[in-house]
Amino acid sequence: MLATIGVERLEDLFQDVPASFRFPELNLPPALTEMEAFAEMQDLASANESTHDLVCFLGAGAYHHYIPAAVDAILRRGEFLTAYTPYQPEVSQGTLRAIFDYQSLITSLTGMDVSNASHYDGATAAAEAVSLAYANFRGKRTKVVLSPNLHPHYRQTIHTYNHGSAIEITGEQVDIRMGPKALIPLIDENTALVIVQYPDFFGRIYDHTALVEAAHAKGALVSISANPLALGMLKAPGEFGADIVTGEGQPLGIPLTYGGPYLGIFATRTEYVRKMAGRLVGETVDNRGQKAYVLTLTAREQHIRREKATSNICTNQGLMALASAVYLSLLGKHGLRQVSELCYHKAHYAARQISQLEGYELWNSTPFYHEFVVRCPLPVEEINAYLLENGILGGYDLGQDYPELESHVLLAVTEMNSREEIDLLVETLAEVPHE
Amino acid sequence: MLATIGVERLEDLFQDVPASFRFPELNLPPALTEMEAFAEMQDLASANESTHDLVCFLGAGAYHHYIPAAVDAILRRGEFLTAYTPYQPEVSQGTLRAIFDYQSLITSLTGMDVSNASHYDGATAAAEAVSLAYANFRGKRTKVVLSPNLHPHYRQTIHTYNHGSAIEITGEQVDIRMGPKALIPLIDENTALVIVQYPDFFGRIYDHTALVEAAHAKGALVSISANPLALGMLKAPGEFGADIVTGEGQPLGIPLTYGGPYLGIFATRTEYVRKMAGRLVGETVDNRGQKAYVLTLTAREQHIRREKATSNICTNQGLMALASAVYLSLLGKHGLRQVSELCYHKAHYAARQISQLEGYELWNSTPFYHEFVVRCPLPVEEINAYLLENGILGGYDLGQDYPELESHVLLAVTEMNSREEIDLLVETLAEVPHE
Amino acid sequence: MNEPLLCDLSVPGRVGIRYPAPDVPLAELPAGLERQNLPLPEVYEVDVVRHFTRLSQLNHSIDTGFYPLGSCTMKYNPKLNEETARLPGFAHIHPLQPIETVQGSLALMFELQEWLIEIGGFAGVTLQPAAGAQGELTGILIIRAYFESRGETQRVKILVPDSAHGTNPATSAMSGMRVVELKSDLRGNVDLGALQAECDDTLAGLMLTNPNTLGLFDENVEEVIRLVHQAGGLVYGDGANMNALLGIVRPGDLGFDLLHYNLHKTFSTPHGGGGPGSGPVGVAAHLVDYLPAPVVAILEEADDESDLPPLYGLVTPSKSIGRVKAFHGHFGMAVRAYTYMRVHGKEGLRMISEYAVLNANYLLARLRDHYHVPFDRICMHEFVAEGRWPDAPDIHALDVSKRLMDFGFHPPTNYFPLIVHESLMIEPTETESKQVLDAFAEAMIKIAVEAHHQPELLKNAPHNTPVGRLDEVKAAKELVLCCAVGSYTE
Amino acid sequence: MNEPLLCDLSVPGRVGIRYPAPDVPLAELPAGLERQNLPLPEVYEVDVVRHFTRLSQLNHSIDTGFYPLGSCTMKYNPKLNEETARLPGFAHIHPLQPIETVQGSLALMFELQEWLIEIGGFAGVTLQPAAGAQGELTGILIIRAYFESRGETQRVKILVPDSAHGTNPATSAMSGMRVVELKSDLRGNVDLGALQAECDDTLAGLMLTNPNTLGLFDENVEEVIRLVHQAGGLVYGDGANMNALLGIVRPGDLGFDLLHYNLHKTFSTPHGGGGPGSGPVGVAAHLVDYLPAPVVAILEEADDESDLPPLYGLVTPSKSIGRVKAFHGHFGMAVRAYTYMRVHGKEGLRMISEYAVLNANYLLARLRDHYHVPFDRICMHEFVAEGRWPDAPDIHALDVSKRLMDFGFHPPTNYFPLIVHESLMIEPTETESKQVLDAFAEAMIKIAVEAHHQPELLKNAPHNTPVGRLDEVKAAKELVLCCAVGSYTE
Ligand SMILES: Cc1ncc(COP(=O)(O)O)c(C=O)c1O
Ligand SMILES: Cc1ncc(COP(=O)(O)O)c(C=O)c1O
Repeated sequence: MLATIGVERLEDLFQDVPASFRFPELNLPPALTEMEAFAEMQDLASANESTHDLVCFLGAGAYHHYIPAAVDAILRRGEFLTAYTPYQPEVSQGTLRAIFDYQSLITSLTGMDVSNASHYDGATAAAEAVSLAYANFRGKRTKVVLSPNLHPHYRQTIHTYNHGSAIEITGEQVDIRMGPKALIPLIDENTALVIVQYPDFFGRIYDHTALVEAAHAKGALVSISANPLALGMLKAPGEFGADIVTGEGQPLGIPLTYGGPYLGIFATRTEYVRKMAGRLVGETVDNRGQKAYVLTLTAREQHIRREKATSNICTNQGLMALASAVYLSLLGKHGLRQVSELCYHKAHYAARQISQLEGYELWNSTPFYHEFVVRCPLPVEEINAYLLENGILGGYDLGQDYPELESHVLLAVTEMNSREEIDLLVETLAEVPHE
Repeated sequence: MLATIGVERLEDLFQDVPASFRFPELNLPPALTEMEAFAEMQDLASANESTHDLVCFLGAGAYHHYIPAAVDAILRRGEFLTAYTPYQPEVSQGTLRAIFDYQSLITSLTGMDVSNASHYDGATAAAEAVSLAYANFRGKRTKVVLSPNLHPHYRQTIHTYNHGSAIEITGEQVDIRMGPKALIPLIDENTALVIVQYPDFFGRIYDHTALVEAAHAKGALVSISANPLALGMLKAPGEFGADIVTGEGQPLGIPLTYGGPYLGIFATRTEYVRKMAGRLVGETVDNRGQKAYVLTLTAREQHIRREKATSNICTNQGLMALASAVYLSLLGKHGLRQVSELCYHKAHYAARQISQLEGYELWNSTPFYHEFVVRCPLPVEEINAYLLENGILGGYDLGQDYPELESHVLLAVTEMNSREEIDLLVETLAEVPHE
Repeated sequence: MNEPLLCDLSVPGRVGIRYPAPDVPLAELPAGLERQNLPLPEVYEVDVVRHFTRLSQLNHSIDTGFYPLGSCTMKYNPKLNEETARLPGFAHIHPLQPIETVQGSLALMFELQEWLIEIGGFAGVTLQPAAGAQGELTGILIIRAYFESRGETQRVKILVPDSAHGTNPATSAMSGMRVVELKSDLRGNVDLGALQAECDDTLAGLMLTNPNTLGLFDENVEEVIRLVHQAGGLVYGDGANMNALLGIVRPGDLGFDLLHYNLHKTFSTPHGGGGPGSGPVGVAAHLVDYLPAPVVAILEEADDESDLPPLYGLVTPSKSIGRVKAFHGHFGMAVRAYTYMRVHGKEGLRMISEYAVLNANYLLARLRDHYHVPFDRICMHEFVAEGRWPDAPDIHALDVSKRLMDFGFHPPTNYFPLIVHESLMIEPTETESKQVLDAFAEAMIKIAVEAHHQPELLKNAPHNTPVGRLDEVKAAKELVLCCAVGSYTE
Repeated sequence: MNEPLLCDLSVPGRVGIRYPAPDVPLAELPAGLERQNLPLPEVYEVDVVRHFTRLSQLNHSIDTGFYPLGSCTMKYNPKLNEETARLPGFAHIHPLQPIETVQGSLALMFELQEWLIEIGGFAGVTLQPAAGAQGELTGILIIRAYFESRGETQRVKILVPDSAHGTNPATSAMSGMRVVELKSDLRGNVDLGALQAECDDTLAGLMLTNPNTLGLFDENVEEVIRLVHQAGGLVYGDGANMNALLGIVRPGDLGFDLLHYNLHKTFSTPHGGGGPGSGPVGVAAHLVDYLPAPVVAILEEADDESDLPPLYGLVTPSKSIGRVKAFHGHFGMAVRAYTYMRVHGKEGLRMISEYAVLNANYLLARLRDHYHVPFDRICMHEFVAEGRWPDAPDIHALDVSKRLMDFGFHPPTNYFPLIVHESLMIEPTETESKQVLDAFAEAMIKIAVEAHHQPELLKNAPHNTPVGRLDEVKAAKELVLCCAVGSYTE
């Protein structure tokens, strides 16, 4: 090969690299063989305690659900796993149709008109909603009303994305005990977007119709960050009149994997599709008269539009979107409702039992989905440490993000938690030493 | 659908079933959902201690080897996993070509002319060798000389298969300390087949040339049951002049799985191919002029020949043959040799170290491969119990099958055993309480 | 379809996986026994993965389409089973581990035995046989041992109906028994007269497939069994067709003395392109002692007081025929089958058979007017039609089969039962939806029309497959059974 | 290619998986908030598995063939990585678990940070960004925060060479910076004159891809960086092309202030049909405090005496720009990339780049006489040819691409770099063998001949793919972006 190229040694190919820095000695360990590497990775993995080992009541944006075996069987298929973004539709109909299926499923689930092919995660999807709204008003509206009840990570991400921009964020100062209506007074003619979460970060479910009406009355858009699994039993955000629905798709068949890769859901109304970030698959025909699918409206995207693109997003979460499409297909109309209700009933059972314990009090006073807040008699850290000793992964310590919620824990219950597990949690909570 | 059929109720379809026994109440538990079943199976599985948890020195016909990740990635492909035997070649070229690859690999490895598409396991493959030989002499030779150094399970299977038939089995009375030459005096003009193992059950490796010559001088055939992984560094049985090579293919990329499914290897000379049991794939062309593959010489098989078939075998070990083909392709010429030698060197290191321990003595005095016999100062059961307490899966207690080898253990060492593990074994053996 | 063979991909020096250097002192290699030449491929991991991935795409499979291959029960194989079988606690245990370390496996095997006992109406089960045919062999060996122990060594005759699968006569012959073929009557049942004629004191047994390979439940099954028993013989059931009978009738209740199950048919373990299977054998009480070794048993009962589970172990029945293979059977298949049974449970098992039979009858009803069905009555889980028409003399069943491939369907079974000419043996299984059945029926009907009006479409079929019809004579005559020797090394 | 959509497969009443009934008392459903209509598919598991299995077969993928898509580094993705990422200890841990319970994960992330620091010559790394583009965003936000903290808020200009990937200008614009395009000189380097002209005190930085998207290592890279630094700006590296530089040169040594890696390119994590990716960012010492939160750090050093390992934890850098997403980045991709690095090690990493560059130059050498290569010098891991000939005026790069499909190859990248007309951006990667490269070269050469003599073969290509060329205008005009509402429920 070197002869064909016309050089003598491999090193000759690197003449353009400044000689003084060429071929640095890397201070790295030597190669392992496959069997050695596998053994090392097994050791690392078993240095973790997984949700297979622990009884999990931790949620706060990532949830422990059952993943049907068929999901991974599809994800492992090399044809899906090792393909690139389907730029060449003639040899990518598999991915394209799967995305089209995904788009169809997400629009159905959210009650919206269109869904993109995915965003990175729930946080960045929420942040992209701001960009859409800002672009929609061509920068003429600069205010975003952000509910304090949106996941703290999502809010932080929105702040990061918009730091130093013209956008001014307000709303987080509102009393968290209030529902979405508390945001209404903040919406004005300069408001581009209102962002709420459904169920909110504390698990509470509110009807957002009035909020949407109020926002629309001022000409503002509303984006709802929803848990897609909750939508199996709860009114679709589309029914509230939301303009944008975002969400974290992890509950739909995606393993916890210490936080990622997950799936950013992004759906909106037809009128905003050209302002939307991310890929979109559309239906068309080929030159043989067959139905076929292709990336469309690419003129929004960075590879065509460059600095005028709606977003810089390129690689997104294709395989995770596929996972959720397989998951939603398997569960379907009945299964999703069933799982959604299982979470609901079990969470309510747990909440009821815990609220009867001395020293523990249910903070939520309004309807909630599968997460709820409990005021504890001790710092959450201490309680969680005791739970962990007993093989239980306790809830999220809300004091980290909300000073007013010190000693409040956010507990999540899913279909994975049997009644025995819930009872164990309750008993163990009752036993926490009050020293 | 019932209307199309013309019955009213589903039960009407079962009128031919005697009413008194129809629709019995089965005394079985109710259905579990997928998530419940998975949890139950996880519980069962974790009630076992696996070779991931224990340091394994147990062999005796099934070995703990590294399985490259690519093997299972191929085996999981639904197109291989959920196809039937390739009776319809036009829609089965995947399986057919993979088997052809397998046949090619096995003939290369064994040094034979042809390989079938697989047999159930090492034991039944050895038993089928008897049938081949018997058929070859049209029942005119009735004696089989069976080395006592063949795996006890294989010998038992041969006995089971031939119980009550005209075949008379001899040879097992020979002193196990002797090599294959001890069998030569037993071979006569009535001998159809001589069966030996290579490396033998005690791990010993012998040159079988003289035995084969002696057998051939009497007109008898010789079948060698070989460990295919050992053939990575050892002379191929074909080079000894063997007429049949059988073997257990498990070491070639097949997980231990508590004993099965494994892979029966069966290879022979061209002249015996029509007497051979099992499926065979041959090369041909299709009506478009393409090279193509098809099951051939089916006139030997039960579905054509019925009671005159060479064997009753139908379903064999297709997927396991595929596993071994992927394994052999990945390792190839260099890798197989390397693994084979790793086992050899590590076993010899272990044997040397153990033989220096007080009370332990190496029984093998001739060359051995990756297994060896150690005389122990205590009953093997006691030693193994102590090893197990220390996380080590000890060797096979030979006293079970060979009374003369009471307190003798058969230890296997593979590439999976690091020097530290071997040293741990040696130290632990040294410590076994001699109460 | 230009995927080369592995041997053509090989390039000296390549390797698909690396191994560590020895961490121990090297031992001397055995003089004179060292291998000089190892002609294996030299390829990279990517070559191997691409090769086999591409090959896989040349297959029809259940995962890609309908597979109504009669007698093979090509039902969908749930993905859950593949996960449970791969749990490290199942996949990575050695068959000779001390029983204390494998109680999970033994418990599973014990439970599976119990399920099969209950489903079949038997008293004992062995999980050892590797496949249906080996189950048959086990059964015949048990029959022989039974008569031997009773001193009735003259009983060497095994009756096999002419509709039987090839393994039945092959097995009997292999076990040194004398095979006598029994003809079927006009309704597809065993011909009682012919049976009676063979009922003498040399009779060892009858191998009966019920429902038989025509998909018909023998209307005289009780009488058939009575006759055999009366003559002192035993009745062996070929349980390949158990998919019709789960929760419908227990063969043991009907009087079957023993029967093999095919876990790879009835209980959804995947066929793997030709195995591995698993062929457990169930036996009535009088045969339990003859089961091959080992069988899983409870060695120490559970102790509820101290909350101790039972201790399971491996035992050898007192008059065991011995081993039929190494170790304890296809445990990996047992895991899959057990998972499947747990997911279906008592009610689910019956539904499996009900829907299997419903689907077959539905297809039969849809095809009856287009294909001749020689034994046309309510069928069980499958039925046999003929792929020939008096007014389309050139067309054979095989042509229909090949043409079906063009519609994306796997053909029915063609080579048996031999008693039907040009047979198309169709078994839809319960996992197919009405949509699929309808699409298949429509293709079949279209083909029946084509057979009359465009016969060349069938004769030249398939058209849309990776390869066309093969020259099978050339394959058998020229016998190329592997890559040329040395082809891996240039 | 008649695979229906999911919505067309739906039949009321079906379900692909069952769930247990509640084992707790039912709670009242929330009044007025209950869902009335859930229009999702109703199908069986077999339908789902078949649907997606069949769909998968319509894809070209690395596992089925050569994929020389320039700038995407479509190298083979070792199967080992898929196994390690699925180990329950990695796949089933919650991102918010107490750090004591996830020391394995944190150790892995810490080590991966260290490897990336060493490979790139940086002082710190964040694993948080989800993909390359988000890495860029992170980088630009860091640059802005850096200048902000120094009071240099007037620095809002980001220079982007005209050869840059679209994400570079898009990112800069998205972060509210002013994008100025820099032209390339005749050898494909940054035009030093043009650069100098922009070096003023509004300069925030330069986004430089090196090797650039022509596959060329900028011959003046040190001077380019010197100029930017001298003007007070920072140099951001788009590390999408790091596959050329592992062990060859460390961007940090050259003076890059920060750079993103694409684990899904350089470090073999699979592309998944469009993600997930992972875009860690490495930064020089002066930018470490600005990294997004959290970063993995050692909270308590290892204690060798008592044989205690270090305690790893998550920390927020002092001047952190904040979070760029929820939780800690794409940990699953980190596992795969780390596995890959461990398997390659120090020597192996350099070999990756050497072979990637060798393969690209070999292909370049083989194609040079048949395709015009506008910047023809020794390339790095990829090169750009033109898919046009003066004497074949109707042929475009896209025609060459489509025709390549007929030979079983994925086409090169077409849509960029924009500075080459009709660009064919070819990146073979190091995992392809000479055989594959030769077969590809021969197909390319054949197509070049066809372009002149049978242009219609190219214009009408592809011929052998599941679908032919698509009507993209119709797709954009009629905008059918999902199944019709309610199509899941008849
Ligand atoms: C009726 C019948 N009996 C026996 C067998 C043999 O079973 P196996 O292939 O598992 O050996 C089959 C297999 O097709 C069959 O259909
Ligand atoms: C040069 C270059 N920069 C940036 C990117 C964007 O990376 P990602 O797709 O991971 O967001 C790409 C991806 O193709 C690229 O090629």
